[in-house]
Amino acid sequence: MDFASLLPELLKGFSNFTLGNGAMILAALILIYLAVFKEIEPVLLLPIGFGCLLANIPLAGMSASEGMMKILYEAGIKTELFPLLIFVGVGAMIDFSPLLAQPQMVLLGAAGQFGIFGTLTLAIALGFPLNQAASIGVIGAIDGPTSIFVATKLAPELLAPIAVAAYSYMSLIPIIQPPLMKLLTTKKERLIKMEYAPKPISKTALIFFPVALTLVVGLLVPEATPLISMLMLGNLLKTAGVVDRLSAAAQNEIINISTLFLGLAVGSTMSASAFLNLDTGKIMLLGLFAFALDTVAGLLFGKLMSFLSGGRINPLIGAAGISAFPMAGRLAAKTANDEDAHNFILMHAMGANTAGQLGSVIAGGILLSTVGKILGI
Amino acid sequence: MDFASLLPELLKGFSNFTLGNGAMILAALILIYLAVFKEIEPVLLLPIGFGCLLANIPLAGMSASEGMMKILYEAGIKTELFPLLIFVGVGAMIDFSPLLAQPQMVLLGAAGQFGIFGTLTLAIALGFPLNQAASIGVIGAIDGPTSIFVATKLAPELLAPIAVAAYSYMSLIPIIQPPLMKLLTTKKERLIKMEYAPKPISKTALIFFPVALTLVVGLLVPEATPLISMLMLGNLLKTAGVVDRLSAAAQNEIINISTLFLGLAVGSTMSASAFLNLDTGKIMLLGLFAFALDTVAGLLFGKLMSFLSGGRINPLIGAAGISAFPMAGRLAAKTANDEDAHNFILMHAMGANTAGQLGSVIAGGILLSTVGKILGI
Amino acid sequence: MDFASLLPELLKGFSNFTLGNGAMILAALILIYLAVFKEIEPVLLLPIGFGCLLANIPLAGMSASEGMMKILYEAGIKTELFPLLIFVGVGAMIDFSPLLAQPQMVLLGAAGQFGIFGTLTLAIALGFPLNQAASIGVIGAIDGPTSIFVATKLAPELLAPIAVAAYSYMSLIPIIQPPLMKLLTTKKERLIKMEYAPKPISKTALIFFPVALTLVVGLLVPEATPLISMLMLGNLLKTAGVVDRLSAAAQNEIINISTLFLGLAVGSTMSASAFLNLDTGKIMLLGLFAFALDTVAGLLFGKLMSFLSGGRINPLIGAAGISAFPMAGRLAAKTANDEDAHNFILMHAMGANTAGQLGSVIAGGILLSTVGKILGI
Amino acid sequence: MNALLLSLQIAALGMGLVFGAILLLWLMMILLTTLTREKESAADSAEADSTAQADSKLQVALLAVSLALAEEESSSAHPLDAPPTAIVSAWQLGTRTRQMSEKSNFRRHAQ
Amino acid sequence: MNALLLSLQIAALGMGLVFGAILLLWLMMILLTTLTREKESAADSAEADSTAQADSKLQVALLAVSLALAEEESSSAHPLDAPPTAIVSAWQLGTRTRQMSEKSNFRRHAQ
Amino acid sequence: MNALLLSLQIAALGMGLVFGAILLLWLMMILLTTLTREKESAADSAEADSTAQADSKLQVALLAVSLALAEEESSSAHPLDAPPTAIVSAWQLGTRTRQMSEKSNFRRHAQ
Ligand code: NA
Ligand code: NA
Ligand code: NA
Repeated sequence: MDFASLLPELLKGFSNFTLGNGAMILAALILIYLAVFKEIEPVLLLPIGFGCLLANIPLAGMSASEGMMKILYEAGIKTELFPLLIFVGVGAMIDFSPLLAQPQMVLLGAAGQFGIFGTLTLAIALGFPLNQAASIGVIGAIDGPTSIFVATKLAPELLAPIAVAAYSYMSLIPIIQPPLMKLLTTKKERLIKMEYAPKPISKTALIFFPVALTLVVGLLVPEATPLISMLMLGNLLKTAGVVDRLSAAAQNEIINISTLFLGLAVGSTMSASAFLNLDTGKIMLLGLFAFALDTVAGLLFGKLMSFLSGGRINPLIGAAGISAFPMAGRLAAKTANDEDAHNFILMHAMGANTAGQLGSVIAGGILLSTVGKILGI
Repeated sequence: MDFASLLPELLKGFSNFTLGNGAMILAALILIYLAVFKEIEPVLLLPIGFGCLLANIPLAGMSASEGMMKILYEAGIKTELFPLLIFVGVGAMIDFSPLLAQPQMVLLGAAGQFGIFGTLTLAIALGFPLNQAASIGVIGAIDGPTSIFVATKLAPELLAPIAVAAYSYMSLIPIIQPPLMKLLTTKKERLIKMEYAPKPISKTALIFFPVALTLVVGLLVPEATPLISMLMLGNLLKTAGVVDRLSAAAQNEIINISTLFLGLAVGSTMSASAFLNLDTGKIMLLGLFAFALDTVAGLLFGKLMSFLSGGRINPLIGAAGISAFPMAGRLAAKTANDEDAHNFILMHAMGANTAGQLGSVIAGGILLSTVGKILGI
Repeated sequence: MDFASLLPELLKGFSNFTLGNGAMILAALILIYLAVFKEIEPVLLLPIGFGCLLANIPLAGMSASEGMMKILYEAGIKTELFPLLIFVGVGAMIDFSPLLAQPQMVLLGAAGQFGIFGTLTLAIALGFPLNQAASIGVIGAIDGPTSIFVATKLAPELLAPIAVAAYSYMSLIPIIQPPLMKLLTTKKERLIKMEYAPKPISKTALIFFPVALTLVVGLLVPEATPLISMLMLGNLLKTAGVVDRLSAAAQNEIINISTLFLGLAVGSTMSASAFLNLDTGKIMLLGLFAFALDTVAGLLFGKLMSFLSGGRINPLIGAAGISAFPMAGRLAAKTANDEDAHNFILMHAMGANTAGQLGSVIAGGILLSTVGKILGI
Repeated sequence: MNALLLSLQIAALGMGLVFGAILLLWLMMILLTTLTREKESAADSAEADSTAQADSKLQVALLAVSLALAEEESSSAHPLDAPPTAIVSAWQLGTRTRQMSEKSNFRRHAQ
Repeated sequence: MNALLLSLQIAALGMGLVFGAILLLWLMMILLTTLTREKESAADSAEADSTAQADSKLQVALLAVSLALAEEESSSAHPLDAPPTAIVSAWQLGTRTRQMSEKSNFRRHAQ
Repeated sequence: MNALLLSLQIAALGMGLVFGAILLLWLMMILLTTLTREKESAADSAEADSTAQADSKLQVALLAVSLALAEEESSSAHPLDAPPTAIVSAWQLGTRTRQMSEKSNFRRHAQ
């Protein structure tokens, strides 16, 4: 054995350090900073940032074949387990009664998906191949697990920038949406008050809703079944009222552990070679475009509904149809309330917002189905 | 690419829907209904029903090779991890002091296993092959994890009907047992009061009991070791009193997550082809027979013990020896109390009931050992 | 089928029982006894003892290729997931502010690692091959997950005795250290009071510390990255203050479940053939030597620092640099307090103790790196 | 430009399908609420209706107040801070116990 | 009919083995309780015995009362609702702390 | 004896590297605390300093008292029994809510 050869070995960490590593570590630090000090989706961006840091320490091997991050990736991202388990927890936190009380709000959940397909088209125009363009488009679902699910199936190589874009912009909703709201609605429209005198929703309806929805969506869009069924399973655990243990597990240990591991595993794919290229920049811009287009489409559809209803619907709730549950719903209600301190449209906005959540998952499934068929996967 | 070919693609969910899918979805809805509205073992039947629903949505692929349900099945059912982890949690919830205070009660735990072997014989007579007959017989263990453990080893193709039968009938114990109790015991017998002046059970005994039991059962019936050892591990975590963290984890996150995933995975095996046949009906009937035979044997043995003790033992506690912990124990006590409002035999019944739990696991191991040897597995 | 052949089958548990099994079961009972009645690291020694029990029940097959214990071993030990996940939880429980307030204390964390390399040398002298000697040496890290991580990489065949030695002696710190403290320090030295007027540590420093440490250690010693990064991830989850859910998950379900499974899996490697040999005895003695040498080196370095600082440092805190967090820190403070009821050096001792934790991980990584290079792994 | 054309086709088809599926969902929701409302006993339905309306108005009013308060408070108010963590119930034990004392309970606790 | 005969043999053998194993368990339990009782100090054993008896009678009486109350109450009573969720203790920290201040404690808290 | 020589070399090299790495950590910590201290506003730094000193002295005093009390108490005292279990916060919901009402908060709650 050559003892002297140990010395270069000792500096291997530094000698293998590339400029790319440095840039990515800087990116990781920025993500961690935003997560901790700006509270931008910290539960996801903090683990993503930390995972990115680890992926760029030379020779640490955590993203290599037997590294911990790679193991988490294989166990939970490649199998899609983590986003689906997160959905079980999210489902157990959603209350669908505002939507069931005003079923017509569900239409806004469709309008808020234009961003997906518009962004897909733009991405194609920018030269992305179809599988990547569709994955970029699904940022417009404005729903983390849906974006991750679809991107993993169609273009896993873009998973990291897509996840980062989806979660970052979701946190920036309060900055992205208000200018568009002001631009596209008149003050008079924003002042519209909506009565909330809903049909009483029975417990039975709330229990059967997740089951019926799983069936309907599953038969219409089989590709959406994993996402919608896990969301609805979580919801059923809550509404059933007889399995509090399982509901609590879904809302706590299952979602917390999955979220931590998902973030680390996504972050660990952020190697310099995969992330530091023009595409990442394009994806960030396209993601922003998707958010804006969703909002615009939602607002315009809200205006249409307002017009058709004879001015009884406040078009602001259209902006809540983009998903980004429950943020967008609250923001729409707050914007109306800012305009008139006696205007409360929270229940309507939350109805549109939960509809947006459903619409996002359905659109994700349709995208998978259509693009999968074309690409022959 | 042939864009027109997309349209049939869109209806694929419906065009692949079979009558069998419809029937199984109906079965799933019935299971969910019973779980939620009749509270029949909801923590298991709700996930099983939901898993069944998912397995019968055409092309959803959740039970297919890379589907989430298949992944859960491979990870937790095929490896037997889920029933064993559930046993860790159950063990941490069992109190063996009534049994240790009255060790003779353990005999009732043996008597309550006649149903296993009687049902095996009947199943053979009805034409089932030995591996399936034994799996059906183990419904008579009247203990979910034991039934699932044995069925997975001997006849995984029958797992779903066996699990459904085991858990459904367990919830129906208050309907199945009372008529047999009335039929087989005289009023005079049911009025027998039993003194409860037990030997004091030291903490030390409670701590060594799970260890000693694991050793004794493990040496006598090696095939029962996984089940009995995990049950006893849970119990040791509780009685030790020095690892509250682990005991809490066993009673909460470990059992909750395993139960949810076990139910989903079992339900996801309920495809029409595997479930919709005469055998399923036979299994349901044989399961009921197993429950009845266990109860009858337990009561008759109780009467024998009553006779031998000179009328100092209430034969009703024999019905608690079937396992179905802790339901059967409570039911026996309640039946005696209904007969005479001053008759309290709960501690004796719980002694017999925990004995039944042990007897069930032992009988399951003996069944595996005997049948495994004959079949050469 | 030959029915008579069933009878020998029935006694197979006993007929396959070897003297070695008996001895190992006795060892398992001793471990369980120490864990439960002497409270020696019960969260680890109880599962280890129980796992050892199971591994020595003949034909139970729990450590065999499809047995539960083997599955846990493959899932969490071979992949190193369990020790790393435990470190996430430990990190979330460590407070680095005493160390940041007195950065010079970090030197004691280096001195407390002499035991690792001294023991390695002694193990070589006793005839152990290098990979085993290094694994035995790492008992001197006096940190469970680090020992398990390194031993699994270099000499998995010695995992069980190394883990047992590491955890047992860690619990015996209050017996091992005081005589050495008395021996190596004068009463005058033990009476030294240390003022605690630290620089104020900002939240920002506490948040950036785990990130900066991961980077520095990761670049210097890539092999230490998995351990140090998971420890620091846990710490970051806590100090960030914006991801309480994840921090709680790390401190509860993640660490509890990993600890239980780690213990069982380590215990299940304790077969008679692997454990009952002279090497095990040597390892136990070498482990004790490692603990003593660490303590001696720490105390001597403490005396040096005391001398260099002009008697303003109490050398007792050197004994806290061995790691064994947080036990050794408390013990040093208590020893000083026993000598003079008005002498409080807890904050200084905890600073040295957290430094020892860091030093142990770094030394473990350096060991892996150096020995791995020499052995060509 | 073929790819762009294809993508426009996908967009049109996709949004059409999304709206189609959502319309079916709308239908399903109407069916579901109608069917389950009819299941509520006819006797107290009128009463229930008005109660529910009152309830929902109350709910809105409460929401309004809380929103307003949140607005006036310092920016660190988290009006919806606590997630609805379900309390862990009796589970196996409890369920079977209940099952024993009541044979045919419809649904007991308002979850 | 060969299979049926075999199954009857299995049943006979199986139940015989179950009873055999259970009898051994009985023996083990008697041994265990006897041995551990002898370990209790002889001094207070008489006292302990009577206390324990009184305790267990009290326990039965309490159970009886609770059962009776549960009976009289509406059917929604869950006398055993709360599962015995262990409170999370100090674990690593706590244990080592204790270890430090007491070197040979037998068992401290009645769990 | 070649192996022993090698092991001595490993020991020397290893401890050297450990000390080297630890020295770099020391440097990093000094840098970190210096940099982050400078970031604190200069205005209240003097005040903060003395407060912090008072605080830390108070902390030491409190620790001393608790240690002393623990000493005098029976050996079963666990002064540090409860692990610092974080309370589960609002998470996703809460964060987004806050994000909405305050656009640029630095850090709100002292964790
Ligand atoms: Na959307
Ligand atoms: Na049974
Ligand atoms: Na150390």
